[in-house]
Amino acid sequence: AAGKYTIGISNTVQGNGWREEMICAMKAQALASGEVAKLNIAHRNTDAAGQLEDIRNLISAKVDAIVVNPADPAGIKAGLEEATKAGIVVVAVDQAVTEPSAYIISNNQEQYAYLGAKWLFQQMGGKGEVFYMRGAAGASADSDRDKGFKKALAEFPDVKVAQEVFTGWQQDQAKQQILSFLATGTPINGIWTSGIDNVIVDALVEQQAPMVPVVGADNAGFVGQLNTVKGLVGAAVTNPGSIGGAGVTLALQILDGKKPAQQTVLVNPELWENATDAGKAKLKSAADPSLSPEWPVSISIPDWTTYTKDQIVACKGPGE
Amino acid sequence: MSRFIRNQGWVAGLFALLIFLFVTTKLIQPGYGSGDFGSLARAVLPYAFAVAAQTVVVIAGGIDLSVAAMMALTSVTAASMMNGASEEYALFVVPFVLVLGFVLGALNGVLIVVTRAPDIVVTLATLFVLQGAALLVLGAPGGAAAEWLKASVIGTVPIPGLPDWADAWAPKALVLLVVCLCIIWIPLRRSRLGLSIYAIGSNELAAFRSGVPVARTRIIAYALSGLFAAMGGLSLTISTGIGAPIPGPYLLASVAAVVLGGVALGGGKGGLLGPIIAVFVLRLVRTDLTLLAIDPNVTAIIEGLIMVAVVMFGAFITIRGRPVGATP
Amino acid sequence: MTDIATMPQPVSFGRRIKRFMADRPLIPLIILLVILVVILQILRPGIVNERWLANTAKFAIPLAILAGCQTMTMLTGGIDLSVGTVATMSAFIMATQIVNQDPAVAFLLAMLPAVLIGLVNGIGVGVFRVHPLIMTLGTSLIGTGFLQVYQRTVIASGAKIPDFLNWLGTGVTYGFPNALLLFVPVAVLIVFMLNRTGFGRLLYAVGDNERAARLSGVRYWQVIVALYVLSSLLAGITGLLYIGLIKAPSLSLAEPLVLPSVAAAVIGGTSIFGGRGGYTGTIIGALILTVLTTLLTILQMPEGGRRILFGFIVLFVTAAYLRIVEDR
Amino acid sequence: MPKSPLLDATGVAKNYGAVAALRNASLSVLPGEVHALMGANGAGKSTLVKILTGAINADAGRILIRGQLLDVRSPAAARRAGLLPVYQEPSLIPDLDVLSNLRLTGTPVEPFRAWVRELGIPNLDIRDTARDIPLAILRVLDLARALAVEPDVLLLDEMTAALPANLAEKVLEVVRRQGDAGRSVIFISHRFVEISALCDRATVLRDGSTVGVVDIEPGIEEKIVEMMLGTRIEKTRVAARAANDVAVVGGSRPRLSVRNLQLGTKLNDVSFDLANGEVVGVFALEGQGQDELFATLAGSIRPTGGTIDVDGAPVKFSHPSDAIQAGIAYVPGDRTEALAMQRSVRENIALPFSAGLRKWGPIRMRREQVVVSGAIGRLQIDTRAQGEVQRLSGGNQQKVTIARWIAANARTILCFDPTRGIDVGTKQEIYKLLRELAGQGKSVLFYTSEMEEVQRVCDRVIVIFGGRVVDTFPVEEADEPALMRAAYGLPRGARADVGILADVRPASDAEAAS
Ligand SMILES: Nc1ncnc2c1ncn2[C@@H]1O[C@H](COP(=O)(O)OP(=O)(O)OP(=O)(O)O)[C@@H](O)[C@H]1O
Ligand SMILES: Nc1ncnc2c1ncn2[C@@H]1O[C@H](COP(=O)(O)OP(=O)(O)OP(=O)(O)O)[C@@H](O)[C@H]1O
Ligand SMILES: [Mg+2]
Ligand SMILES: [Mg+2]
Repeated sequence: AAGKYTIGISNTVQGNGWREEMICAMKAQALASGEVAKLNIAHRNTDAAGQLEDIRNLISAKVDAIVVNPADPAGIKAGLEEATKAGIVVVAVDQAVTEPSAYIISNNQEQYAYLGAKWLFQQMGGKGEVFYMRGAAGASADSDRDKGFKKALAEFPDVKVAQEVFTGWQQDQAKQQILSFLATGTPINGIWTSGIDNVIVDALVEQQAPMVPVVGADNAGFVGQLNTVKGLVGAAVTNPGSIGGAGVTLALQILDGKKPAQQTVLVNPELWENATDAGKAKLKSAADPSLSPEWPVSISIPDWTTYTKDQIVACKGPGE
Repeated sequence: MSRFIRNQGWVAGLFALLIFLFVTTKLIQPGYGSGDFGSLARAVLPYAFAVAAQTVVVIAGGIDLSVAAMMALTSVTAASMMNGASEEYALFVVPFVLVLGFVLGALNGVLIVVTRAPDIVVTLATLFVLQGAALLVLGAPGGAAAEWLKASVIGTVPIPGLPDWADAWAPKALVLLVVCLCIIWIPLRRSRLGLSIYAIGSNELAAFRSGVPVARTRIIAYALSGLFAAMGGLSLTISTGIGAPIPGPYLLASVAAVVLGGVALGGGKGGLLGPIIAVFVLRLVRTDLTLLAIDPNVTAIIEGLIMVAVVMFGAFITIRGRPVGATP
Repeated sequence: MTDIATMPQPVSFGRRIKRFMADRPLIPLIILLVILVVILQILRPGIVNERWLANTAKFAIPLAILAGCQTMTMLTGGIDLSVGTVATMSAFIMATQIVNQDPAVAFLLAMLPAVLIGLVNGIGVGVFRVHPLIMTLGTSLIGTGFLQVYQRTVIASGAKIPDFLNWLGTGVTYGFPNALLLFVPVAVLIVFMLNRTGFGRLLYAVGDNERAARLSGVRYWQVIVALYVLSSLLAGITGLLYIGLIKAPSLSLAEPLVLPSVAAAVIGGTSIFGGRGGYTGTIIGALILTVLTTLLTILQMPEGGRRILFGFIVLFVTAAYLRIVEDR
Repeated sequence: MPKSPLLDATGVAKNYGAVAALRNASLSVLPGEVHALMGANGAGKSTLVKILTGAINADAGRILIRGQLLDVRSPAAARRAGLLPVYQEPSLIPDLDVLSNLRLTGTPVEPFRAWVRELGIPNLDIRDTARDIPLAILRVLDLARALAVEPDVLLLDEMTAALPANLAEKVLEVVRRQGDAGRSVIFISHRFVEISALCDRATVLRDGSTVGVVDIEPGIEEKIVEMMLGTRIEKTRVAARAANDVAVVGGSRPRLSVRNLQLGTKLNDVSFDLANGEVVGVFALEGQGQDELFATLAGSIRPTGGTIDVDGAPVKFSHPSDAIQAGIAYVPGDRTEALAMQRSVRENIALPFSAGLRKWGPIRMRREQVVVSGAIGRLQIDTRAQGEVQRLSGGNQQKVTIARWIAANARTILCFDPTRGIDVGTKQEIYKLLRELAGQGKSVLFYTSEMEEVQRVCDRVIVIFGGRVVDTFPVEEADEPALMRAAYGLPRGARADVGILADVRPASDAEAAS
């Protein structure tokens, strides 16, 4: 490739659609920018300590910039600091980090939960029981979202949490949980999910349970369901995996000497619902049945990514 | 001499592999130096403690599935205790957490002895219990670590009488690891207790008949495992500055390193040195894969292949090296 | 020489019951299961209905089949940690290949990695004598790597769940899940195989005393290779069933089933050291775990508390079962 | 005036589920006495030893040591009370070297070494791992370890069963001196020669109860047997046939023909024939290559040279299944090597039926049942605890290993010390069985550590020394002095100069040996 930079990438969750899309967006953006000679990707399942190891290895590999999806905002501070000291540009995507020298381009997780929950509670008429299906217990993204959910809940005093479960962001676990819950016969008025959404709709359909409003993420499968499943009212809150591509863009800008005005850029989520005609139209245009159902449909972020759909789907980086 | 080769041959081979990997690393990245070695030592730290924890119980004929969960619990406990506390308070936190690990480990042993259920079930159950406890201590990653603790793994140790360039290759993390392991392992290995641990792993009935207090020995083995795991948990808190309630990938890694290190799953055989070298090998392979910028999806394949290939090779030479006339 | 000890002792009622249960280890296990169901019904009156039963069966079936893989491999003193990866691979390949391929071709392609991984496992364990835990862990890493590489080639083509699998996975006929149509024959076959075929006998014999089996003319590697291929095939079929149930092909679809499958086999009375156990117990073990998961889902308590409770119940169930079955 | 007993156990009972291993056993041992504990297989001898030494806990019973009530709850407690056992199975930790094994039990090293030398093992390396040491030596080390701490009561459970004659002799000598030194020994053995040479009194167990205590005196043997078995048994001398009969039965071709067999340094140039209908004995001291010879013929090890012909056709075995295919079955001396201990008697016996790939399918249960129960009946296996072989007594386990090949109808059986640890009654049965098999045209290669067995069953004897066949005797000439001389590698006709072997019976002055 013609580029001049080597960019290191560190990610600590493997095997879920969102993270795979993020990696592909990074590759596609690196390729589309034409500025990157090589990507050096550390992509595996590990914890903050493991991510520190990866970051230090990337420092040893003498990359020019590191784009990192942090396992924890505070836990990798030492590694990021060392990277900056070594003259490496550090960009955190998806979540913030506490290291002040790092640049951050992040989805706003608290806002993500707040937006969806608020819409859901409005749909429920401001009262009733909600089934609260969280992510993985102990994960920082989950606790951020919990803050947003609780904030919305506080605004609707008549909405009660019927049941709170942790899906571990696992499809099978979530499905078993919803089925068990449905079998109890407890009436509910809405379901909030942390992105494990299409199996929930499946379960409602299979069990011929009364359809209640469901909030999920903009995963291709769920967006498709919002368009096609009869009687389903719901909303998809965007949480683009393509934020990874944006992170690469930001890193390249800094390397080229175009520092952004602020250290932190927040990409705010949008909410697409099928309760109104305008919302329906938006969902229709967003739907993309050709994508893997686990992939978020928002495969690009305006102003931040320049690759084409073919490029991200091909999932090839420079030199591949 | 031949006995040395029989007993230590595997460890020596592993060490040769490690040296080979260092040479390879230097070839891949000519700039690889003492600072990078320090990084390696820090990366090794939690794995090494996890593997030490696993080694003790495997030698005693058991297996501890709760190692990683124990590390998570001790890590969040330490991190939440030190959160907002004074630097001196950490002087109390460290021994407290170590004792906590020791006691919880002993509890594993007691449960195994009392319920008579297989080790694998009991520690699977305690895996959930410890994970749950970790979540109760800290619902999300957080907490803090004392600055002096964080500093204790950064930089190098000036060793009197050694030139500076040599000191640079003695990172604090490595020295800390060696000291912590040796303080426990060497006296243990020389004691009757150590022999008893090997004995119950080798043949429990024979050990019992030789007058070994089997139950007590098993409990102590698990307690030591808990202690090592607590060290691992502390090392996590020290290196990240936080505690995370979700266990890291230390369980399977510890089992893999134990086997790579020449400790028989089944008990009675092997030592601590082999597994520790195995941890270095595995971490260094990871470094090399990153330095080479190998496609991340392929790295999983390579790591799996290396694991299988090394163990197969070991099995192969034992099959070949069997003296003529021995019944297989 | 008259003494009370020589007279036929009156056997107490409690002892008689205990002995009765010890001879039929399934009964206490079923009783434990029923107790759990009763607790569930007390906590949430009305939950135990036809629909709940069907759902429980649906989720217990894939777990029970994978636990069957563990049972068979554990009988020989092994374990198969690659079942999760194998099931995931076949599910993912099926869902992605069905888009452009004939169903029969897609099916064959989906089962191909299962056969390969089983074969490699079998050769590693049976010929090279690699410890099964390491061997299957290694192949599962390798398999995951390949799956990720494969995944990148099919991002554009999307995925589809074949209607038949959908019907099998989620369908219910007269209140009975259709999955039973697959499971009942499989279970009968496994039980028959273990008890009434030469191959089944050999699994027990090899696990109990490999040398004795060898002296009786058994070729270890044949048994082991056949076993791991069979285990992998079952895992592959489970993957197809599971994708029909979950309907979301992900790269970690069946991984969460691995530890529970081991637990189900162990709770069901199969020894991880080989030579002892059977499949009927395993099935109940899988049901117990599934019911337990439900129980914990509907309990209103912090996640940490739930996990702690889960751990303790697993421990209690296993210990209670052992106590009842052991005639000591 | 009668001395007061050192150890006095009464009313000991132990149940395993439905099986009563001991009902009402009592045992009283005087200071300085060598006391035999006798009983048929499964009578409960080992169980009693385990109870006395804290390895298992009794359901009922009272144990007095020097008149004091003692509750031996663990092996460690028994040690403190001065009771030290040598169990029927080796007790060294397999993965530790001998020295560590000594440290583990707190055994002083120098006395141990002295005893080991005394017991006829001059060059033991105490850095050797126990796993690598042959079974017979391990047994001796167990004994030396017990002796080294100078226990008040030494309990020896079939100590000599797995020993070759030379080692057994040393053991007996040492044990007898224990009695002289004022220490008591409880001695379990199925060999009357040993009992009469060694013991002062005997306690006899039958079905878990003590049925009598007798003084050992000439002629008491019959009475003990009667008490042990409850009935009188015929002690017949099984008639071996003359060598020329064999040739008639077997035709001209030998069943098994071994020529110049070579295996590393263990076997040099071993040649012999085994005809159809013939029982050939193999006699050797410990470690002369007999283990390797049997393992080679059984297909367990590949020879490094030489040929094996079966029915005149050359064969090469690369796996025991090849040997089995050729109709050659191997019964190892160590039953733990041959049995799946957690499986039933039936499965153990039927195991070879499923071995081949072709036999992996459904089992014909009824046919199997018939064949298996035939074999069980033929060896009179006590099947009360048949659900798991490990619950059978040692002797009954041994029978299962033979029954397997009776059921499989093997044409040639390689028996490696098959009567090890088997009671007199059963021994007779086995001798008869082997002769019967020979009568049906089958052939048997029979290694034994007991010389008198040679004369009871064999047609011919080959003697192995240093991995070579040093002599072959027709049975008539195989008297014990001749065998022993050959076993030490001394040529025939050189008898005058070897005083050591004037009489192999330990009863006579073995002291003259040194
Ligand atoms: N763990 C056990 N479970 C069930 N039954 C047992 C167990 N151990 C021993 N028995 C039974 O107890 C009886 C006595 O066994 P023991 O081993 O004491 O016999 P023994 O007199 O030593 O016989 P041998 O001369 O054959 O060694 C036997 O019937 C045996 O089957
Ligand atoms: N499954 C079985 N159940 C009961 N007895 C059996 C079984 N299989 C074999 N036998 C018995 O074992 C003996 C040897 O049979 P086996 O089938 O091993 O002989 P074989 O010479 O190998 O025959 P083939 O070459 O036809 O397989 C026969 O006496 C037979 O009755
Ligand atoms: Mg016995
Ligand atoms: Mg015996």
